Amino acid sequence: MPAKWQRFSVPAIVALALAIPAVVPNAYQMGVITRICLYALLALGLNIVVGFAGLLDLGYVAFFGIGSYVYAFLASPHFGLHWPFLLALSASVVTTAIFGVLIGAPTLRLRGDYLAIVTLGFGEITYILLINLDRPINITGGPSGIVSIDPPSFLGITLRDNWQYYYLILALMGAAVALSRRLRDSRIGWAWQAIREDELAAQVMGINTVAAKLQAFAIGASFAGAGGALLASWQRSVFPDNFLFTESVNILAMVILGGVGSIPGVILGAALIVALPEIFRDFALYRLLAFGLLLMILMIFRPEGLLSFKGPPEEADPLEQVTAERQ
Amino acid sequence: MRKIAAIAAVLAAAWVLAVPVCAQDTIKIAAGAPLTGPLAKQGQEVANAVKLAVEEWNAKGGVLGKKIAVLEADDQGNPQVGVAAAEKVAADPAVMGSVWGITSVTCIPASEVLDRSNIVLITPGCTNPKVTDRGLKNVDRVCARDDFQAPAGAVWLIQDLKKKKIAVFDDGTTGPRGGADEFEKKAKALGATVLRYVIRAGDKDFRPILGTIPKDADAIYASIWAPDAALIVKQLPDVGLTVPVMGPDGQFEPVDYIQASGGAAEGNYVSFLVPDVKKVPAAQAFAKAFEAKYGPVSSYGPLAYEATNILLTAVQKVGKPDREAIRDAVRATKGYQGALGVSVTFNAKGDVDTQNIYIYQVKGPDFIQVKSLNLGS
Amino acid sequence: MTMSDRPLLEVRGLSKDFGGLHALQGIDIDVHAGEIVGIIGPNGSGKTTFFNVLSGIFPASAGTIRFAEHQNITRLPPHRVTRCGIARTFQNQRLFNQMTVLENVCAGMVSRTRAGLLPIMLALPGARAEKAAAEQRAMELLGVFGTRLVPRRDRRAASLSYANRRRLEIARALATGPRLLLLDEPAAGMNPSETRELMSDIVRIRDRGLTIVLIEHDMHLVKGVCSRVIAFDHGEKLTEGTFGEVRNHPAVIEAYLGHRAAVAA
Amino acid sequence: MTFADILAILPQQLVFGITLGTAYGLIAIGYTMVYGVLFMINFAHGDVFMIGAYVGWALLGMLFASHVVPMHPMIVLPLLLVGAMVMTGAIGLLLERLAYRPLYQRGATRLGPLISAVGASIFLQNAVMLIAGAREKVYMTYSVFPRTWRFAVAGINVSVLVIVIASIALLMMLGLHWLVQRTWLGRSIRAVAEDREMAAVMGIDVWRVVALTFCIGSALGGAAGVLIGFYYTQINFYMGYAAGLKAFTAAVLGGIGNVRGAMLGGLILGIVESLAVTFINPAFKDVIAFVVLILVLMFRPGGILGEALPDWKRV
Repeated sequence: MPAKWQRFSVPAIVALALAIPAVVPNAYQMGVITRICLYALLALGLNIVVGFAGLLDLGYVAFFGIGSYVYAFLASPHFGLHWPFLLALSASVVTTAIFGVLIGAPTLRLRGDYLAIVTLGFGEITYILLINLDRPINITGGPSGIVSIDPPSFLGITLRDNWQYYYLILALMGAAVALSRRLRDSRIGWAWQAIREDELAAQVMGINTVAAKLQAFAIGASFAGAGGALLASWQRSVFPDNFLFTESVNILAMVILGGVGSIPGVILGAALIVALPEIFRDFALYRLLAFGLLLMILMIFRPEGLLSFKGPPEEADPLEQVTAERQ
Repeated sequence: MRKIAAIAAVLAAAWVLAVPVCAQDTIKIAAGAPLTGPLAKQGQEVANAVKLAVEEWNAKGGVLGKKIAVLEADDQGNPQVGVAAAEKVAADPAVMGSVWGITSVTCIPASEVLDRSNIVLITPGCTNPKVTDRGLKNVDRVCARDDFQAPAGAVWLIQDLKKKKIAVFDDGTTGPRGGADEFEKKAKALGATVLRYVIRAGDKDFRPILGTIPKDADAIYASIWAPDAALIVKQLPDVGLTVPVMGPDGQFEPVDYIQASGGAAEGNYVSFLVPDVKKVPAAQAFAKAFEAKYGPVSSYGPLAYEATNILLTAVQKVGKPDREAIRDAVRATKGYQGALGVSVTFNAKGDVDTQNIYIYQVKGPDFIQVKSLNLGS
Repeated sequence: MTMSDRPLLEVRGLSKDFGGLHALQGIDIDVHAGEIVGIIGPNGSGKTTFFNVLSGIFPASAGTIRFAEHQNITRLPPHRVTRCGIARTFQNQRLFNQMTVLENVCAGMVSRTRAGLLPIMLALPGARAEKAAAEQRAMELLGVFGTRLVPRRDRRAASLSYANRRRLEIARALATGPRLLLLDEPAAGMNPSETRELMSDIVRIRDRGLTIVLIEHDMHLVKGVCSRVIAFDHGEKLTEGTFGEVRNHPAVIEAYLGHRAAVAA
Repeated sequence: MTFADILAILPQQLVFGITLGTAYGLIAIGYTMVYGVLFMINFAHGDVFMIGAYVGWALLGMLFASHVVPMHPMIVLPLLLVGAMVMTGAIGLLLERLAYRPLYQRGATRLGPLISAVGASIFLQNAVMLIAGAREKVYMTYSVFPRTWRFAVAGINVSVLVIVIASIALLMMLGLHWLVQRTWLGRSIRAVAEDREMAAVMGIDVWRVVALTFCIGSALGGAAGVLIGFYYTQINFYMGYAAGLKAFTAAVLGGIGNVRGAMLGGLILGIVESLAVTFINPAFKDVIAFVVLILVLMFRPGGILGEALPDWKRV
């Protein structure tokens, strides 16, 4: 892309995103697009943990669930609380960030795949607690979940239609993109990426890996918290079954499919993972079969993800070339 | 990379602009159910029963002078998928109503979506009270609710069979948990002792849990699906328990329960929402037609068939493709005489006023109806 | 010796055991500010282990390490050691391969910057200014190697040539703002002309006010830049002195060439 | 329940737990083997196990219908095991060829094969659902192992089937141990696990060894499918997920890459679950199983027996 076009690309994408509800003919497709944005928000959060900091988290859905339930607790007849939308959303974000640290802390010593199984365990634990904490005191509503959750409303406007949710979720997703970029290109992002590339070298470069990992868990979790609050207010009900392990795998697939660590890649991944099953919907029985096959094929032909960036090879001067070959 | 982005953009545009092609001379009925996944079998019976009813209407010339088509909506028993499926249904202007089973957890969010488009949803098998208790105008239910069905089980075990100490199981999902809760409430009111157990759907070895049931328990109420119930009755001998097991409608499955248990289910009880089609003269035609096309009726087929007929009758009564009017006409159904020999009248919430529960006992390869209970108003 | 002459680095009785293996035994070393000290010795003589213990990767089994204003840094974790002012490179290059050249250097600057999560997320002026300053300083450090690294600032580290990766590792270590720089075989794999360039780079870095300890097998380099040489063998310090003294020390010759050669000499 | 009641049922509960744990351990062996060599969580392994169970079910049905073969375990079991192992071994080879090798050869990171394996898992599940139908399949366990084949030792009820499963699990473990430690193939596997490039330099056909590892691991998974099919008596196309999750947990608990660790991890997991059910609350058995895993890993980050991985993989 010529450089002079480059600076128009961001406004162009924003304009396009804003125009979507005017172009898209029906509520179903609007709903799918809104869901893509919601999952992009979640995937951006997981991208911070997996893509930036290189911590393989298979229980990310736990934070999504905690965020949803916190919102549901604070804005539904369940406890008779009806906090304003923004306040309840903030509470979800803060709570999940705290849980991110709580879950991250015991896993800091663990290496890649051990971390994966332990986070997976936390995901399962969260799911089981959501189901079973309806007695002796009814906290979570059990498997029936919490219903009649308040829709978002600001300044006296209550959101009901898919296109309204689309703008709300798009705004938060946009914020997530901006935050991801700022963090990636900051001292914290440098620390995360250094840990991902070589944890020991990162320590020797003076990076406090414990603090950096906890920050990654907290930020990643808080994105999921925001996503959870949005899901609860959009679906107007939450159930433990919203937060199964397969959901974690889906979100991870979004991150990896698009290209680990690449922000546009993650959004593309979310679009594919949400939209593909919808496109295959007409094939009913064969839909999941085709989805699984497609995941495999995509990985075979683009193992680094669709939008992964690989820099050009070094144009070494001849002298260096000889040296390199001698090694 | 740019090429991929371009291809993606073109595909996305094509998908977004692909307005559903709707021939104006059809009316569509959505059949929502888990057509894939663990509950696919029961879900497909719902869809098949809807198709059968629609074919019969079409054979008689359709409705409003138009042919009727069935739009299958697979919710996979998963709330999010259910929402997406419902959105797709709502987006099709030809859809005039839906028959949606069988899991409450998908039915509830799906009904919220359909409500925004005034599409009526009649459920043949979602028994959770919350399905209708939310006061939505578009949700009606042709089957009995968990808070009637499970108490009927308690009445049967405690009053008829004189059981005193009952182990109650659920599998940690919405419907079964709700049923177990209702059973516990009623059983305690009737003076029995209740012990609660939770199994994990997907587990296969329940012996460790069964082993903790006290040996003086004299019955089990298993608010779980047929395959899990079959496992439990097969594993009971391993822990030395011989007590009758009773369960709700989810166990009304000749193959997945009786046959799968290999004889271990003999003598057990199941409550169901549909009377024995063999015993209802009015249902014979349906049972034969269904069996000829899709195999024996084994679960919610009759109620899905009934729901479809109620829906199409309402469409005919309204006389025009007006979703809102059809929704209200369904709710106004009074004294509808369907294929099951029971008259259907919806109350203000959308529940049938006759909360009919039928108790069956396993005898050989079949369920034999041993009692019918009407706990409705 | 007055207080001001106190060594920058003071190692006393440093030992490191791995199970039964004595990788380091009773090492005593002083390094004074402004020195370039070379450590030589055959493979397996404990040189790299010494660096690993110094930089906190392995905890010492016995002994003390004091640094700068006589702080005891013996038990500090690696990142704290670095923050005290000791930076290092690795024998087998441990760059952050998927990060760009500039980002690699910036990663070394993390401990020297302050901005917290919120200021970064809100892009507050303080955080932005700090980041700009960090990047400017990183460019300046790339400039230490003339035009070798500066034009390649946006390349992935993995795509660099061997010599440039060695240079980048030094630049990254400098970014942590050290007073003492530990270089583990900086010339390994370089051709003679690159080694000559490296020697002048090392002297130039010393002239910026740093103290350098380097492990090296290339005697040409050791002779050319080191003001003092320490020889290791079997985890013990054999001797120390000028290059000439150490090279002619019988124990060193024996360690390198074996017993018979030493007798013959 | 009083404490005396609990004590009275405890021995029997432990037996149930050990049996459950043997099942987990059986599946975990295949996981741990593939992981030890390739350093890859083979998410599809649970589904390979499921396919083994289906193959066994289909063969059992055919044997039963043929009326030729007497339904004796000594005849039926070997036939079923061989059939399932051949089939799943072939699937393992295919998986390696299609979903793992191309990715590795194109220089994928460790996450790529993970997603590819998830894709394979979804594909296999749905393929089985389309071929065999969504309904649960019933193993005719009691036609092969009659219900009366059980005995009581000191009040504990044990069935012959359980003894058979445990013995075969033990045999499989010993066989694998022998294979890895004593044979040419085992030495090659260890060499590839240690250092793939060095193994290639030493003249080992690395990809053949990787393929064989996949094949053997999958065949063991298939055998586990048959045995556990008999024990569970009912199978379905999505059973691989829950079983695979537990098996992977068991493998990590015992120390991944370590065959004895997988078996031990399985046993501990099974016993923990049955004790949790007995003493605490059945609803929280999985919570407690995972809490135990997390606690073990916090204090022994390499699992109970320690991981059998080469140094470079541990960093």
